[in-house]
Amino acid sequence: MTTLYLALTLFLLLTLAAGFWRVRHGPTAADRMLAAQLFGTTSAAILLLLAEALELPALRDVALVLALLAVIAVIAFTASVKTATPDQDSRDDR
Amino acid sequence: MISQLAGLLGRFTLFLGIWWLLTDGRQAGLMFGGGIAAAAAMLPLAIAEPRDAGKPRALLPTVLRGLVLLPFFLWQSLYGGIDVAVRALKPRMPLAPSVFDYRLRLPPGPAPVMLASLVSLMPGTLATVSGARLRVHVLDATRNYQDELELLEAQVAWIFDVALQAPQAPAPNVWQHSTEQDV
Amino acid sequence: MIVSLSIALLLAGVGFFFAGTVGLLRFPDVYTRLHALTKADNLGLGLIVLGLMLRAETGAAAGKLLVIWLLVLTASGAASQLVASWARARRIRPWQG
Amino acid sequence: MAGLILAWALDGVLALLLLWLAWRALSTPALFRAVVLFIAFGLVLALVWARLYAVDVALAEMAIGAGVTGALLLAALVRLEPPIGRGREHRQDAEGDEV
Repeated sequence: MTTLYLALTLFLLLTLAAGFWRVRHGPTAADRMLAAQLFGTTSAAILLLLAEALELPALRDVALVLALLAVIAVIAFTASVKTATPDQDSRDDR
Repeated sequence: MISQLAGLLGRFTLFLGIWWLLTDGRQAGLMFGGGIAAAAAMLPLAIAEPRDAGKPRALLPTVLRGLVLLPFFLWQSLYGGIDVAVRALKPRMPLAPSVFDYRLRLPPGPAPVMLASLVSLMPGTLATVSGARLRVHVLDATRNYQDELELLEAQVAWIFDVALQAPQAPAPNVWQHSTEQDV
Repeated sequence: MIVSLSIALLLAGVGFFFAGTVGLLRFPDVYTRLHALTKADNLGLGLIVLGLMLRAETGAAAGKLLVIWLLVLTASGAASQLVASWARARRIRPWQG
Repeated sequence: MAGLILAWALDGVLALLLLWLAWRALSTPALFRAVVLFIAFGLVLALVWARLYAVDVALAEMAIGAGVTGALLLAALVRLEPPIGRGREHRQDAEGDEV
């Protein structure tokens, strides 16, 4: 069973790494932020699987904190709408 | 007075339940948690504005009604996930996105935001609140989404215990395609 | 029986994570990518949570797993609305065929 | 045996990912990308702590590194002239094709 958990963790880690392609290629800042959101959800799943694989139930609390805090970065990011002027040509933001 | 007491008890139960979950059901800290939960339950009494006193916001009934409908939402989100996963994995990637406005019958407040979150879990739709409307981005423009949206809206109204109003302005046509103007 | 059901749920969950990442990489614009993230990834996490809940030691542990999932659902529902509004405020037009 | 190989593979991927992210976050000229990479770095570092059985450190790293510091850096970036998506980030993004 532990082997299965480790294998699934490894696979999730690889899909997380693949998400960096989106951080690199954008094209808009929102796309890069989306990739960060993907990392948050995937990390939560990885932590839950690690909690079983390593028999460390306390890792679930880490996942809980992650679930609470991962969204804060997105909120801070979108708060830029109010301070920055609306950008007509945001497509060039690459 | 009675409703205030009921609200107090409801919040206390809710917070104690959260404490129980967070401490993995251990008995040791339960006294401490009980005190914290009681203090947190009384907090709204201390900071509530006077005009709210007439109709206290019933938190627990809303949460319970939400839990009643939770299985349905989760079941629908299963379809949503399968739908988008199939679209992503098919080599041809069948996408025909479109944007339209849905006139809300819900009063402003938390309910429309909840509706938009739920709509985003349903198959093929993604919503944001913009004033008295919901701006809905769909993956498959050939499908009609109106019935699903109306059903969801009625369910959210039930969860929040609010009445649905008639949609505002020239309303027989609930649909208005707006892909050209500002999206 | 419970074990194989749990394994099936875990595998399905990881599969949806894979599909979500594929969607994030392949879909043509920010709105369609949001579709992929909010639906596929949350479902993937949900299935993993269900699979682990079947093997949880206590009821409270299972409840905590469920709470984690509901929190992630709520958070990503809010985040997807925020990102979509941000993109709209920046006049990013949706991709159309 | 298979479990051992898997554990090694997992540790290897984690370590490589962490180093690569640290390098990218430091060397990326576009500030917004650097911040996103830093948030991702915090997440992966928290996973590394978790893998090392250091649950408390993982908890702190998750909360402070990935959550709060990322948000603070984004807020600081917004306050810098010019705002995200224009001028500096914009130009550098267009010029330097590297991440």
